[in-house]
Amino acid sequence: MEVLKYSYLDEKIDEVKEQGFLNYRTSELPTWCPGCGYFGITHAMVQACDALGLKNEEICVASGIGCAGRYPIFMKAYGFHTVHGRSIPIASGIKLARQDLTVFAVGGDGDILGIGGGHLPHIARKNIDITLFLFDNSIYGLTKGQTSPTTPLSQVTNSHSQGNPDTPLRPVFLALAHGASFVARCYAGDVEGMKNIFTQAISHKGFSFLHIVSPCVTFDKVNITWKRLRENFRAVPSVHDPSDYRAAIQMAEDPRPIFGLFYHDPSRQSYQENLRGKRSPENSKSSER
Amino acid sequence: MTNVDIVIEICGSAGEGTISAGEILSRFMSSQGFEIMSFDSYPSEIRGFGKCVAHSRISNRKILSPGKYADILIALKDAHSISQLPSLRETGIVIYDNKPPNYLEEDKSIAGWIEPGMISYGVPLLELAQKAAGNSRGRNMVAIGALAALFQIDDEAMKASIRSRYAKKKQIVIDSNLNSFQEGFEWSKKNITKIDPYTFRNVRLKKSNKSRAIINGNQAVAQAALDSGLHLYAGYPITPATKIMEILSKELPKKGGIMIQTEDEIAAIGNVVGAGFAGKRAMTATSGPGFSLMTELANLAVMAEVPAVIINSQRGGPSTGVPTKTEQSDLNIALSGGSGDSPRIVIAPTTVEECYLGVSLALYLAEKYQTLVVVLLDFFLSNSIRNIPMPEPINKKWLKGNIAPTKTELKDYKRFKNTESGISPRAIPGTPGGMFVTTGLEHSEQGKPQYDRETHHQMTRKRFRKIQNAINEAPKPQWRGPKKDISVGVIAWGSTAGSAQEAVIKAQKEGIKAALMSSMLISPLPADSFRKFSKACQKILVPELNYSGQFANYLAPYLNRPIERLNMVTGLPMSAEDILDKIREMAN
Amino acid sequence: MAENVPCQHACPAQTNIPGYIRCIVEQRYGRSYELNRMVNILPGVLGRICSRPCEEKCRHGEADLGQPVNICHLKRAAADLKSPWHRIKENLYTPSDKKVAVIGAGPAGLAAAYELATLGHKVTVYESQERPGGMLMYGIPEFRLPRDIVTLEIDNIIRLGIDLKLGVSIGKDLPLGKLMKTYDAVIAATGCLHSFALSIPGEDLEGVYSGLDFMMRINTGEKPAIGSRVAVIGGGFTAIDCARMAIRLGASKVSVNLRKTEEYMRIDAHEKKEAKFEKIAIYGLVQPVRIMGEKGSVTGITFERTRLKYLAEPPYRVAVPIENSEFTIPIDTVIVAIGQYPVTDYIKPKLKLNGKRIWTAPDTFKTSVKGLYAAGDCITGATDVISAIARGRKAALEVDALFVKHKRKKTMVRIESSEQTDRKRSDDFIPRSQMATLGPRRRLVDITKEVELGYDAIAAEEEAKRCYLCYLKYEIDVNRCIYCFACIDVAPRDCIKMIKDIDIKKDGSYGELVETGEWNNVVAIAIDNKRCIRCGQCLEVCPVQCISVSKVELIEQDMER
Amino acid sequence: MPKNDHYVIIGNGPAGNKAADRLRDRDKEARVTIISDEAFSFYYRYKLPDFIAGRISEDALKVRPYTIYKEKNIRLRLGQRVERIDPDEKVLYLKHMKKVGYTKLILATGGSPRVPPSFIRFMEYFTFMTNYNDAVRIRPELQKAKDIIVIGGDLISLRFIKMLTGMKKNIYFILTRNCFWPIELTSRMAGKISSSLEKKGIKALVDTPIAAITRQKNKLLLETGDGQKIRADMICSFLGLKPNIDFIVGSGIDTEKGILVNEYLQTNYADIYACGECAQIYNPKLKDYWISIGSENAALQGETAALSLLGAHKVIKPVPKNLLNVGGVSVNTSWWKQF
Repeated sequence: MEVLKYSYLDEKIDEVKEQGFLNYRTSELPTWCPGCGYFGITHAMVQACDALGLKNEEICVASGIGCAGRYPIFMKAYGFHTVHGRSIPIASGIKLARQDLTVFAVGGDGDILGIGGGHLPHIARKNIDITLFLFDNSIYGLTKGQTSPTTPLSQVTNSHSQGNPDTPLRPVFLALAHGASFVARCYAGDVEGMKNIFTQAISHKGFSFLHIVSPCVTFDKVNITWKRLRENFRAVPSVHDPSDYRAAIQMAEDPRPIFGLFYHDPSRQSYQENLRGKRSPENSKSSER
Repeated sequence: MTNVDIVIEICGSAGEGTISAGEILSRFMSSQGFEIMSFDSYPSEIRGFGKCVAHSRISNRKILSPGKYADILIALKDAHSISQLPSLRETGIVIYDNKPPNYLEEDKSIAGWIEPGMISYGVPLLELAQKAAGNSRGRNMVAIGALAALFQIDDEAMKASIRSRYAKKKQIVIDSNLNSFQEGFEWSKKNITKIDPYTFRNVRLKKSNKSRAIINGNQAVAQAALDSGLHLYAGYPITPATKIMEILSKELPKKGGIMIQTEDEIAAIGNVVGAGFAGKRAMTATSGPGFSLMTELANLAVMAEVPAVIINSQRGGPSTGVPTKTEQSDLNIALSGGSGDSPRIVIAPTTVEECYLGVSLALYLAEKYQTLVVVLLDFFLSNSIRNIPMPEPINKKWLKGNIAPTKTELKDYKRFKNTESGISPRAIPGTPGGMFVTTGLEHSEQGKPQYDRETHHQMTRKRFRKIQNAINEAPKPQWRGPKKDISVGVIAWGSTAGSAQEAVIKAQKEGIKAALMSSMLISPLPADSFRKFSKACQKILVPELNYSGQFANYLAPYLNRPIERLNMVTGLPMSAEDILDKIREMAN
Repeated sequence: MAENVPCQHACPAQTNIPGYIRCIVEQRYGRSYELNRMVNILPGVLGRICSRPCEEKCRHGEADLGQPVNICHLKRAAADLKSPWHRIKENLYTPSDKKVAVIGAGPAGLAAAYELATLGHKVTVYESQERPGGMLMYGIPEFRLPRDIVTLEIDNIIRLGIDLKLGVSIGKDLPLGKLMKTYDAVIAATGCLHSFALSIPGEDLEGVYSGLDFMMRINTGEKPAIGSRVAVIGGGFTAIDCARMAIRLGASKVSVNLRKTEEYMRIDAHEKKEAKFEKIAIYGLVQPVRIMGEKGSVTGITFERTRLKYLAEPPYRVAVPIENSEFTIPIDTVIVAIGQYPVTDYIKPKLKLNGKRIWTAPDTFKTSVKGLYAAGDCITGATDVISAIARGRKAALEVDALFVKHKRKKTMVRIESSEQTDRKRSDDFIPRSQMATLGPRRRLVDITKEVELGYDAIAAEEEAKRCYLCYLKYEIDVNRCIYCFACIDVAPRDCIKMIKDIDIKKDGSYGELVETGEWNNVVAIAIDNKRCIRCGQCLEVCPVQCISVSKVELIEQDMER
Repeated sequence: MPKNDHYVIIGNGPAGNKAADRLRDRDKEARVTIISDEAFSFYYRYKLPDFIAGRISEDALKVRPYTIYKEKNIRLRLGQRVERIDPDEKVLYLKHMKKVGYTKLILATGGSPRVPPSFIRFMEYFTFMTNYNDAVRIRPELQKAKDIIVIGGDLISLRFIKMLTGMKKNIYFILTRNCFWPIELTSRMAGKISSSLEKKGIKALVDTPIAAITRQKNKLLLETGDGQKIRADMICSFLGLKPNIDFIVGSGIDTEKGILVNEYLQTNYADIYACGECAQIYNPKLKDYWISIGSENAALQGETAALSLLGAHKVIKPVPKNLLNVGGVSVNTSWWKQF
């Protein structure tokens, strides 16, 4: 009888070991609810780091509070689990202090769009070279299911038992409006796609905004669920030109979950470049807006 | 040769150049070899009708306090000046515009309020300004010119000073200012008969002033930051700290640093904490309302053991309060603002010199002790221009404070190792093998969130313990006056210390055995020194510019004795006279 | 594979157990029967008397998982419930000119004959008894195995053109040498017909029977005389059969006496339960010392107490008598059923033996005599029917390989992807359905009446639904997995693991999954198919649908050369 | 001995408690833990009938208060069931997915109600009363019941009957000789018992086989082998106890009827001991394996096991015959011979 057991797994294990993304994890097991989309995001992030060959010690991750805020604890890098809503300023501080570091800001929807919402326009217009991972599960998870800035209208939550009365924010639209130079939306279940976008985002010189849609498996069983995301998932059309701002805006207005790279302006100078005296309005498309 | 000690106040509306006139005067006088102490008080409105007062004390001897009463009041705006009159000495001099464009009612003209014993000189400020430059803007220069004429100030030297002040401006600006000055000077010389005793002529001055700097507290702060290797300044404009940002905006990039103006104070401290985490020196400056916003992230710096320096130039509070008045009412929030048991180092310079020293110390202590350092200035100290000796070069040790982990320590790296001193070696991002997570959650030695009672207890102790050693690194508290049998011991902090010193000296002259104790380092408190002082005193007085006696309250448990308080919240610096009165009262 | 489908691996014939159980759920009883028949020519028989090594290994019987599936009962259900017009499916090969003789029409011999016949060879079976079936016909009591079932299934074998010569005893009626010359190959499947004796004083007394002898006498229509107090010595199937038969023959007190303890009895729990139900006492830690008698018949038996002794190499326990611990109990009949050994004296010249058993070269079934093969109990000692069938079949394939010069069949693994899990989690909580049995009194009324009454379609389906279908292999696609633990969270037991590696054993096969709790070592989240109970929960919750199900079956394929 | 020794005792009965006390007396440092799947404290089992009758309170059942365990520093894990023993790894697996390690283990699991194979098919109709939980459960049922059938013949059943007569119940007693496990009553003894019971107005049937039991409305109908039909509200089974060894079989610890131990009460593992009703001891003097019943024996064995465990190598001896007068018949409660 032929031995057939884990041969598939065995190959995969070797493959995974070769890939080396494990080097970007800490020994701590993530504490998110099983099935949480954040696992997917995390997985794609370490894979992107691996793909780019980043050195652990040269990665700094600043996060806020909330489920997403726990992220740095699970990533082998210099991590800073900060206070609610402030991952962007802290990440910018790190980047401003240390041009040589790769800096991630990580936060949830409440973190980045709610309490820390004021920082988003400014990081976008300043174009400081950090990568912002917005883990958007459209709910306040760690405080047990209250309405967040992206909770769909009329969804029943623990803070709005009669349904959410607030119109949700549109993060991608916002980022585009604020002038972010790299804007993408990802789907937490699509590791390959995320990895691809993350790699581009991290390489982008300037602020990259990554809106990552993830279900909250514990507090939203109705609206943004794995099943619904899987079924409605649409990729950005292949004909879309990421440098086309107007097309990006149009897509961002589309209520359907479109995932992919919306907008990328590689020519825009980062804050640091601007500081270095390369200020020239002609170079920047954003000045047109 | 005579001695001089003259307080000049220029009072006008915002936008009339009141402050710049005061500045020009102070700088010039300082450059002439006078000791100066000047500060401005201005409204939060930029234009319009807010009252501005440029206050300068000019003397050939050491100045310890701004002086309670003005000797000379230049009234650029009558309405404001009337309200400023109470601060004029009974025998003071008022220079006013005697040809305003409109007729003023009796009670709306300063001249109508001048008390008997005061001297008033009317100068057609507006008319002369318009004559000199075609507009009203030069009124301040006209007034300065008049001043120079009246009190025998070297006009040529002053013109040179004005020229250099506006050196970077267009020629027309320089010319209009100079012309205005000239008009005022000449008109006054020609038309006014001097009947007062004040003069700046024939004053005994120190030989050389070359190694001296004429700076205010904010400038001292900025300079200290530049000299201490500041890499990042993040700030949001707020009176009275904005000046620091403005200076650093210009100077920091030259040194390879970055000044970033953020969207709010939260982002500012965020940037600072981020940069601190990244291993660079960073600071922000703000005032009470901004500091309130910062407390959360300031607390994070404490918990996460990240260096961060906040300069808080205090103003009247609470809330937006009195933005352009001085007060010492942020002590409580500086000491313990934020949630939880949040130990931090608090430094309160008492003079402009100490502003320089204090900030360089702050940056060092923050880096070494990996925590939040708050430098408490106040409106007065920030804006008080002093002529100070060039500061000593910063202690080299202070330029490099971080204790990096050794290779052995990196093998099993515990970022928050509970060492004997409480200081854990800190790996800077980029250090291979030193990866760690720091968090605002209570954490284990490795930095992993951990909430058990033992950890929280030990880590809280560690955070308190580690800053204790700062007492030995900061300058010793100053004890001025007799060492024993003190009848009234004054303990003062921040800018009030100068006035207190003056008061104590005056009291001693009156035969009262008074002494002063002040410390730049407020937290951790050099309690031993204070206790020693307290033991030598029959009575203890703590004068401070707040209503609740924050420092006295802070001190009370350390001294464990009754403390007399002198609390004033007038928006003005504490004057020596006020303290002296209290000392007298207590001595009897 | 072995650990993935433990029942199939435990089965000496490697019956596709999940496969045929699944067919029962689908009510395809005929298909179910045929799946059995591929490797086991007597499903109806085995469905009654199999020793059920599979059930011991059934994953459903693992700790915390309840009781094993009644695999054997289901086998019988398939045989019982299939259509009477059921079509038998045979894979027939081109006829050859080779002739093979099989000695013995017991399970091993029949299996070998059947296999050779389908492969196209001319087969003659010599049987010394009057009826074919060997122990099925003569050893096993009828209340466990109705004879019509045996006859029917044997007929199905003989129908293939097998020449069955009954009443011919090789060595006595026909010398082996002649057979060897006439046939291209001879397979000896003569079983174990000699009983071991206790070798203690008193064994020759009247009222002392050997177990096999006792059963054969009954099955040939005799009624051996027994007293009211019967002591059976030994703990195997024969011992229990004898004990149960003794009860039926009117004994009032029957005990089964073991040297070790019940734990070490080599029978399945079901038999033990039935025996106890029939009030048969099982005594452990006793060893007979002598049989007492008066006037030539048994009056009592003296035992001594034993204790268990642990032997390290191989890890095993033996019973050691305790000194001075003899005691005697009064007894009328003693049945000694401590094992059997084969008859080999018909073979001349003498064969190489393995103890009392025929020696065969490993895995080839070749004896030391050229052209003579041996299979079944005569090479292994008395075992069970399913083992005998498996060995008979393998021996036949060896013989075939001799003719064809290569192996014609090979075992392959077929992997089919499957969309569904074919089962619900709630099925895991169905209790094991007991098979209805005759009441105790009716058992005594007609002693040949089958005790077990079989399953009806509903009971069979319920029981079949319990099967975890271990042939389904659940696998997580590492490339698509997001390591979210959702599957681990819903797992019914520790079947899904965060692993850092797989042990690779010395022989190159895969060992245990190496678990880790350190995130930076979690190479993969993997389903441990050894622990997996195929409940399908993980499949349901996986957010990225990276869990696949595939059906892994062992199939026999023709080997092309 | 290292200070981190952990002595674990499974079973909170007389044997377990005695063993725990003794271990604690002799070794002040070690951890001593009693694990019991019963949630109730150590109690007098023989008082259960009185408790069911409502004559005594719950507190009167208790042998000793919980505070004693604290004083003695004995960890009491109640309501926790040991599922599996791994004697090689020295780990116990508890039902609630917990592992407990030990350095020495004493098994004092006692017995559980025994149902002879011939009665298994009637099990669903039987009510058992062997532990506190059973007692609490049947207490209200029993208050309501009028006609009660008692099957068995062990000591506690006689006490139970005594209790029932006090409650003015209609009692049928089916004395089943071979159920006084592990020995059989002789017919003389059985006869004596039944006659003494009948004097008290109890209908006693000796060795009557049961043909069928069926449920009819609220009543249970019992048909005997000789055609009698008895209607009852409850059928209480007292068919003796069998050692609680189900979770031990297959672990590597030798068992037969009970846990096989030597005269030091040591199992085939040097660090595992067994005592009380679950232990099957070979006694050279009696030339046989024995299983004891009764709390006195259990306590004695508990003590012996503890001492042996601590290295004293104390040999267990049969206690002097302890005769109980039950219904006029002397019954030996010390050592029951197996056959």
